[in-house]
Amino acid sequence: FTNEPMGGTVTLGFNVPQSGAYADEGADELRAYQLAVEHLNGEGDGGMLNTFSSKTLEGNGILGKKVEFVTGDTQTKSDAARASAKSMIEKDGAVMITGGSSSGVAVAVQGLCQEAGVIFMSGLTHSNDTTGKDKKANGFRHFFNAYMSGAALAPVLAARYGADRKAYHLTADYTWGWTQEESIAAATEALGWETVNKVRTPLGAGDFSSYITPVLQTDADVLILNHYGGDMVNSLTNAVQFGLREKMVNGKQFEIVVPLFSRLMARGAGENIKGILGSTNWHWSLTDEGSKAFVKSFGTKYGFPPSQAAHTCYVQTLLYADAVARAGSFNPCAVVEALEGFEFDGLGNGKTLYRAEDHQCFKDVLVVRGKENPTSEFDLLEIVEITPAAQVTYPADHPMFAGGALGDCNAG
Amino acid sequence: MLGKKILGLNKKDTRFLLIVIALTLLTPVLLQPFAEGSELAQFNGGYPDLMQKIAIFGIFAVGFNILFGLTGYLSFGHAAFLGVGSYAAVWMMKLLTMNVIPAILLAMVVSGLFAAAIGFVSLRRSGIYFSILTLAFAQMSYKMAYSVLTPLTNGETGLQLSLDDPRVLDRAIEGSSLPVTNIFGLAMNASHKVEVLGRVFTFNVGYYFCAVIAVIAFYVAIRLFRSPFGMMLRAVKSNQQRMTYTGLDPKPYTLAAFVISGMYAGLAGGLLAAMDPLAGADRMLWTASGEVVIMTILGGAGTLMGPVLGAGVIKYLENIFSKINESVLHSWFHWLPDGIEDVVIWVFARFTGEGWHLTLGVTFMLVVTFLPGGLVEGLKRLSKRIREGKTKRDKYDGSDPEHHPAPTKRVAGE
Amino acid sequence: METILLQLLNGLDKGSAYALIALGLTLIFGTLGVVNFAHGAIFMIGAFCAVTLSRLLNLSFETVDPEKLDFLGNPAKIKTPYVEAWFGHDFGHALIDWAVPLAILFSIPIMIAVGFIMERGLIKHFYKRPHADQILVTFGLAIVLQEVIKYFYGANPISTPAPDAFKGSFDFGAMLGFDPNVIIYPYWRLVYFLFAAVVIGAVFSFLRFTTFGMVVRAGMADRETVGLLGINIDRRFTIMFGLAAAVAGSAGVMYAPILSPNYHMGMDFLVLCFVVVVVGGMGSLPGAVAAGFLLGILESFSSMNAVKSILPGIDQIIIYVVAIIILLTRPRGLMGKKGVMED
Amino acid sequence: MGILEVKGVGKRFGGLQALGDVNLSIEENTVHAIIGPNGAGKSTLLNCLVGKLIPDEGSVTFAGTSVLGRKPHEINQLGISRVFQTPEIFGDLTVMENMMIPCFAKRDGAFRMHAIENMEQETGLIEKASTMLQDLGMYEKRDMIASSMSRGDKRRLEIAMCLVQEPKLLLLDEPTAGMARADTNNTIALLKQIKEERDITIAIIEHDMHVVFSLADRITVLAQGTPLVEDTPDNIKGHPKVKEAYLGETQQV
Amino acid sequence: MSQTATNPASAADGFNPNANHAETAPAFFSAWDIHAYYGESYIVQGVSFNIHEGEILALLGRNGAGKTSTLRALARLDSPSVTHGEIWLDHKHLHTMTSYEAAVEGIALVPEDRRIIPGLTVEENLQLAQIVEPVGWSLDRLYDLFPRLRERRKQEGITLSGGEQQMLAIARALARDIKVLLLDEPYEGLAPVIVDEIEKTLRIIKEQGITTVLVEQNAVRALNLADRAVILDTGQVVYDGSAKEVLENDALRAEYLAI
Ligand SMILES: Nc1ncnc2c1ncn2[C@@H]1O[C@H](COP(=O)(O)OP(=O)(O)OP(=O)(O)O)[C@@H](O)[C@H]1O
Ligand SMILES: Nc1ncnc2c1ncn2[C@@H]1O[C@H](COP(=O)(O)OP(=O)(O)OP(=O)(O)O)[C@@H](O)[C@H]1O
Ligand SMILES: [Mg+2]
Ligand SMILES: [Mg+2]
Repeated sequence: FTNEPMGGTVTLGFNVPQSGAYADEGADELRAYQLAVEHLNGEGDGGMLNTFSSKTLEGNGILGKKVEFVTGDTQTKSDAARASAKSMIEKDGAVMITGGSSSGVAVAVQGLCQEAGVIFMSGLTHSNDTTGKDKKANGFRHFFNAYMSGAALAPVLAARYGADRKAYHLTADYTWGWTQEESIAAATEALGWETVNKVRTPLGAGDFSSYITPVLQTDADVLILNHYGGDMVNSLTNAVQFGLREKMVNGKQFEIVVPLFSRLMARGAGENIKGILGSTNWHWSLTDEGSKAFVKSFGTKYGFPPSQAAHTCYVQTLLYADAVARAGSFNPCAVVEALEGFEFDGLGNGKTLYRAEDHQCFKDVLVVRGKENPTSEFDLLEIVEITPAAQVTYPADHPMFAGGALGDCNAG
Repeated sequence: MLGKKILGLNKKDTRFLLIVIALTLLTPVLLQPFAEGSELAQFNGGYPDLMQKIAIFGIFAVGFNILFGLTGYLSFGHAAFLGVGSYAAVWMMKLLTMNVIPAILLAMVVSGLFAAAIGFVSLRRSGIYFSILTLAFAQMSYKMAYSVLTPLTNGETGLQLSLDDPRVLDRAIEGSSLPVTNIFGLAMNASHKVEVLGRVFTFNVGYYFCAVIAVIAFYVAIRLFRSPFGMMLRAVKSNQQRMTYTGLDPKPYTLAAFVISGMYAGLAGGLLAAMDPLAGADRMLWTASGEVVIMTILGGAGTLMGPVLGAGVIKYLENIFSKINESVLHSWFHWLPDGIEDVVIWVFARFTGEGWHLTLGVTFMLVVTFLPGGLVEGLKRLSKRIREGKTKRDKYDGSDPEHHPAPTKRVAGE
Repeated sequence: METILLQLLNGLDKGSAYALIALGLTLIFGTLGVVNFAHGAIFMIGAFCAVTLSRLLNLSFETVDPEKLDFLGNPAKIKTPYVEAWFGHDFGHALIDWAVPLAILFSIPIMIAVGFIMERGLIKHFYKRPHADQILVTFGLAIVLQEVIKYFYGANPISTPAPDAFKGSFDFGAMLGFDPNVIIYPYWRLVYFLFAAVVIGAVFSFLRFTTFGMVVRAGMADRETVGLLGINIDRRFTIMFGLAAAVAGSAGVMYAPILSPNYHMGMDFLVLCFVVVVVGGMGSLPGAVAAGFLLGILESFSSMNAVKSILPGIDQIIIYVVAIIILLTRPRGLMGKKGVMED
Repeated sequence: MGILEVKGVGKRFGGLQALGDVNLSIEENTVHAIIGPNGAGKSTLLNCLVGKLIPDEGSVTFAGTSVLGRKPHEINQLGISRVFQTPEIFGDLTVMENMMIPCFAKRDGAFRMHAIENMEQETGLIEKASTMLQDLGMYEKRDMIASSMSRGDKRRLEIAMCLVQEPKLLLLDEPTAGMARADTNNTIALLKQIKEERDITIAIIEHDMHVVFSLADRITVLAQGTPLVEDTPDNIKGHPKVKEAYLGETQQV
Repeated sequence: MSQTATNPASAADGFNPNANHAETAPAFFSAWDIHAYYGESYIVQGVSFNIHEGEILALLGRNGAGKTSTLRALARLDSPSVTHGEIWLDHKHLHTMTSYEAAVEGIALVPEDRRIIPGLTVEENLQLAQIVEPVGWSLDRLYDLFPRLRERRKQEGITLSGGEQQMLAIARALARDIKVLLLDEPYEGLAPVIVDEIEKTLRIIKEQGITTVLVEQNAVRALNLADRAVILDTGQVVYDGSAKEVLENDALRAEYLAI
C-alpha cells in the first residue's frame, strides 16, 4: 500500500493553514500535533494517552516505529492544500494526512487522500458535506458539524429566548455557510421559530453595515450570523455597533447568535461577544479528566490553553495511532476497519462513536456564551450546556447529508 | 539543418530548443540532487506533483508572456482562463471519459472562446484601463464560481469527480472506487522509481505527459516569437499609432495574441485537472492572476525561457520552503551549541515554514532590484560580466589627480 | 424609504473608506505613476498603529493574586496598566479608551517616516522602470510588511474598539421626522465620514493652492525636463510618498474600530482600491474620490434584499460590473487625464 | 481633377479655427509643397487627410473615394503614407524590423496571422527593405534598435518606411528638419529619383526653402488656416505677401 | 538679468588638453575631456572645449555625431552617463552635480525634441521654470518676445504647432536666470521669418552676456551667428576654431560638413 513505513519511523503529514486568515488556528493545530507526536513517542507527560479508554498505545511510537512528521501550508485554498498534501505523500512518504481549518480544504484533501490511498484525519471542518455528500472511505472527522450545532443550540435558544422568535440569517455565501444556515434554520423552526429572512453575504465582505441595517427595518428579533473567522468578527462587531443588542422588538430583547464559535476568533470581536450564544466542539474549561490532562500538558508546554482546533487535531492523531495499533498495520484499509464503529472515551467529549456509515464522530456538543466578566485573555467563553451525544445524533441517511457515498477504502 | 528543415528554426533557436528538451527530460534527475536521508534532502524537488506544477505553470507563464511580453498588454485576469480550462476539463472527465486528451482539448476550446469574448471587450482600452478590465472580468468569474454558480463549479470545495458521474465512455470499466486520469489506459499517476547512488528518482507518467506538452507549447511559442506575427505584436507594444498609419489594424493582432495566450492558460488549466481532477474557484482569484504576472516578470518578460524559470522558482519556494519547519531546522543545526542553535533556528524559521512568504517577498524585491529584466536577463548580464572580466569603464573618480586639476588652478587669487 | 436612506448612509460611509484609501493610492499611482501594490500594506500598518498604541497604553505590570487561579490552577497574575498606575485609574483608563483617536497623532509621524523610507530606500529606483517591475517589487514589499506584522501580532483580527463616548448611534430618523430608532447610525461611523471629508479637503487644497501639485504632475510626465528647470523632483516625490502614506495610514487608524485589524486586510482592500482609482480615472484626485463614493453607494444598494432577489449575487460583483461599464463608456474612467498610464 | 481633392475643409479646436474652408487639389505625379507660418494649420491639414483628425466640415477624396470616416489603417491601405513632424517609428524594434512592417502591410493588408512562418523566409521583402535602406544610406544601421538612433537618423528611417510601401500619395511633414545638410541633399535627390521611377504623388510640408524649391511643382501657402496663394515656385518666391508673412528677408535659398 | 561681473578666471597651464585649441584666454564655461555612455555604447569620446563669457559657440556635425549627447552631458542629465571628464562653469564644477543643481548654477538646455510637458498649459510650462530661484525674464517679457505664446497661453503645451512649441521651449529657458544656454537645433521646424526672429533674440541674449552653445544643422546660419565653432565627428572634436574660418574655408566645410 501507499507509503508503507519500512524503517524504524513512520511519517505523518500535518497540513495546516500557515498563511491567510486562519494562520493562527493553523499554528495552534501544529502545536497540538507536535504535542501528540511527543506523547506518542513517549515523551512529555503523556497527555490524553493516560485518559484514553483504549490502552493499546504504549508511548513507543506507533507499532514500535518512532513518529516523525512533516508540515505544509494549506493557505486555506483547495489547490494549495492538495499540492502540499501531495508533496507530503509523494516526497516525504506520509501515511496519514491531517489538519486544515476550513471545509473546502478538508473536502478537497479528503478526496486526494482517497485517490492516493492514505488516511485523512480532518482537522477543523464544520460543513455537513465533509461527512455528507463528500464523504470518503479514507476520510474521518472528529469535529462536530453544522447539523449538530443546530441540534444542540436550538433547544437552548428556545429555552432562553422563547419559542416564538423571528430569526434573520446572515450567511457567508459558500457551501459551509449554506449548510449551517440550513441546519440552524431547520432546528430552530422545528421548535417554533420563524425565519424572517436569509441573506447571503460575500465572503470577506469586510464592512457588513449594508447587510445589518436592513435588519433594523424588519420585525426580526434574533440575528443569526452564519459566519466564521474574520467575517464573524466583523459582522458581529458591526451588528453591535448598530445597536442591535440594545434594541427591543415585539417587546422582546433583540438577540444575536453565532452558531459556530471559535475562541481564537472571538478575541477579535472583543467586548462584542459578551452574552452571545453559540456552539463549539470543545473548550479548555471542561472539567473531565481527558480535557484536564490535555489542557495541562498543552498549557505547560506553550503557556496558554489550547483551542478547539488544537484539541480536535490532537485527538485525531491519537485516534489514528490507536487504530493502527489495534489493527496491527498501517494499511489504510485496516485502519479504516479499526476506526469504523470504534467507541471510545476519555478524549474530552465524553463517550464517542466513530460511526461506520459516514466516518463522523458522535459525541457531546457544547453550547457556550461569551463571558461577561472574563478573568483572563483566554477566558472568553463559558459553557452553558453540554448537549449529550444522543441529542445531536442523526440517521446516516438524513437528507442534509444525502448524496455521495463512502466508496471502498483505497490502499493505493 | 534539422532545425531549419523540420522545425523551421535557426541554429541558435534549435540549439536552445534542444537544451530545453534535454532539461525537461532530465528534470526528475536534476531536481533530485541530494541523497535520500541526507540533511539537504529537504531541498529535493523531484517528486511528481512539483515537477508537474512547474511544467504546467511554465506553460501558463509562457502563454501569458505571448500577450504581455510581446504586446505589452498586462492582463490581470489571466487566471480566469486557467480556471475555466480546469472546470471544462473536469466536466469532460465527469461526463465522458477519464482519458485526458478530450479533456485538454475541451479546456483549450472553452478558454479560447472565453478569452475571445473578454478580449474583444477589454482590448478596447489600453494600459492600466485594460488591466483593470481584465481584472474585473476575472474577479467576477471568481466570485460567481465561488457562490452563485456552485451547481456548475461546486463552489468553495471545487469541482471533483464522484462515483455517480455519468462518464459515458468509461461506464463499463469502472469499479467502485474513483477512476484515475489516464491517456489511453496509461495512468497519469503511475510512477517508476529508480535508485541510484542513494538518490531516488521518480519517473512519472503525468510529468512526462506535461513535459511533452510543455515542450510543444514552448516550441510553438518560439515560432510565434520569431514569426512576422510576433514582430507585429512587438510593433503593437512599441508604437500603435505608427502601426495604424502603416496600414495595419492592431486590434485583430492583439485579440489573436489574447486568445492564444488564453488558450495556453486553458491548456495549463486542463493539465492541472488531468494531473489532479479537481477544479477550484481559487484558481481564478486575482492573486492567481498576479502570480503568473509575477512569474513572468521574475523570470524576464519578453524572454522565452524567463517565464518558465519564474514559474519554477515560485512553485519551488512555495512547495519546498513552506515545508521546512522548526524540527527540520533543528535536525540541520543540532550540531551547533545550544544558544547559537536557537538563534540560527529562529532566524531560519522566519524564512521557512510559515515564514515562506517572507522568502518569497524578499526574493521578489532582490531579483527585481538587482537583476532588472528578470532572472534570465540578470543571469545573462552576470555571465557577460564574468566573461569579460572587470568592467572596462572607469567610473568618474574624483581622486584621480591627473584628471582632476585642483580648482585653485582655475581661480586666480583664491 | 427608510431602507434607501439607510443604505445611502452606508454607501457614504463605505465610500468614504474607499475614497480615503484610493486618495492615498492615487497620489502615488495616479500621480507618480508607480503601481504601488504595497499601498494596502500601508493602510494595514496604519490600522496596526492603532493596535500598537492601544497595546502600549495597556502595557502592564503583573501582581500575583493568590485568591484567583489561572487555567492551569496556578495563582493568577493580575495585570495593571502602567498608565493607570501613573495617572490614576480614571485618567489612565480614559487614555486607554481613547487609544484610537490618539493613534492618529501617533501614526502621522510614523506613516510619513514609512513613506519616506519606502520611497528613498526602494521606490526611487523604480520610477523609470516598467510598471511590471514596480508591481513585482511593491508586491514583494507588501508581503514582507505583512509577514512582519504577522510575526508580531498574529493572524487573527484584533479588536480595537472606539472610545466609549462614541458608542451608540445617532438617530437621524427622529431628526427627520421618521419613527425613532429606525434610521440610526453609529457615531463612530459618522466620525469616520467627517474625518474622511476633512482629510480629502485638506489634500485637495494642498495640491490645488500650492504649486506642489503642478510640479509633481510635471515631474511625472517628464522628470528630465523638470530637472532641467532646476527643480529637485526627487524630493517632491518623496514628500508625495510621505503624504500618501500618512493619508492611507490615518484611514487605517480610523477604520480599526469598524474592521478589526488583521495582517492581510491590506491585500483585501488592494484590488478594490486599484479598481476605484482606475474607475475614477488615472491622475485625477477628484475622480478617485468620486469613484470611491459611487462604488460605495452602489455596493450598498446592491446588497439590498430587493435587488439581490432579482439578481442573485449581484452584491459580490457590482463593483466589477460598474467598473466595466464605466471603463467601456468612458475611455479614461470618470475624470482621467489623457496619457497617464495608457500604454 | 487631382488625385487628392480637399474641398471646404474646416477644423476647430475649441475657440480656435485651425482650418477654415481649405480647398486643395493635388495633381497626380506632382510634388505639391505646403508652406506657411508656424501654427498655420499645415500639420492639422495633413492629420485630416490620414484620419488622425476628422474635419468638422468639407470633404476629402483620394482617387475618387472619400477618406473621411475611414480608420487610419484603411486610409493607408488606399495608398497614402505619411511621415510625421516628430518621428513616429517603432522604437523598440531594430531598423530592419521597422522596415519589414510596412512591407508586410503593403503585401498582406491590414491583418494576417503569419503566426508560424519564419521571418527569414521572406526573402522578397527583406530584399526590398534592404534596397531602400541602402538608398537612404542606413543599411549599416539595420540591426540598431531604432530608439537609440540620433534624431536625424530616425527621420530618415521614417521616410524609408513610407517609401518602401510604394504609396500613391506620400505626405511628408518636414522630412528634412534636423537632417544634416549633406543628407538633406541626398534626400532631395532620392525623392526626385523615386518620383521619376514610379507613379507617386508627394505632398510636402517644409520650412527649408532649399528643399521646397528644389522639389516642388506647385506650392500652396497656408496662413491662419486658409490658403493664401497657390502657384509655381518661381511665382511664390517673388510674392510680396508671402515674403512678408513667411519668408522674411534673409532667406537664402 | 543679473550677471555677476566677469571673474578673472585664467586658463592655467596644463588645463587645456587640446593642443590645437585656438583660444587661450580665460574660459567661462569649459568642458574637459568628457566621456559618456548610453548603457554600454560609448558615444561621447573625450570632448573638450572652452567658451568665454558672452560668446556663441556653434557645435556642428553630421547626424549621429554626438552633438545632442554632448549637450545632454553638459546639462548633467542621467543619460548619457558621464564616466570621465570635468565641466566647469564660472569656477564651479558641474561634473559633480545633478541636472537640477546645474540648472540652479545657470545652465539651461533647450532639448532637440522640445520636451514640452504634457498636461500643462503654455503658461504653466513657463511658471514651472520659475518655481526655483534664480528667476529670469518675467512672463510678460517672454510674451512680448513671442506674442504667439500669449495668444495660446491657456492651451495645453503639447497641442501647439511644432514651431510654437519651439518658441515655448526657448521661452522656458529664458524664464530662468541663466548663464549658459545650450540650444539643440532651435531653428528646426520654424518658419524662416521666425528663424530670423530667434536669431535676433539670440543676439539680444548674447548682449546680456549669456554664453550660448548652439547646435544647428543649418551650418551657414549658425556660423554666421557664432563666434567660435566646434565640429564633432563620432563623438570627438575634429575642429575647434573661429566660426569665420569655417565659413570662409571651403575645404574645411567640405571636409567636416560636406557642404
Ligand atoms: N489638439 C489641438 N488642440 C488645440 N489646438 C490645436 C490642436 N492641434 C493643433 N492646434 C492648434 O492649431 C494650430 C495649427 O497647428 P498645426 O500643427 O497644424 O500647425 P502647422 O502649420 O503644422 O505649424 P508648424 O509649422 O509650426 O508645424 C496651432 O495654433 C495649434 O496650436
Ligand atoms: N538613448 C540612446 N541609446 C543608445 N545610443 C544612443 C542613444 N541616443 C543616441 N545614441 C547614439 O549616439 C550617437 C550620437 O547621437 P546624438 O543624438 O548625440 O547625435 P546628434 O549629433 O545629435 O545627431 P542629430 O544631428 O541626428 O541629432 C548616435 O550614433 C546614436 O545612435
Ligand atoms: Mg506642423
Ligand atoms: Mg541631435
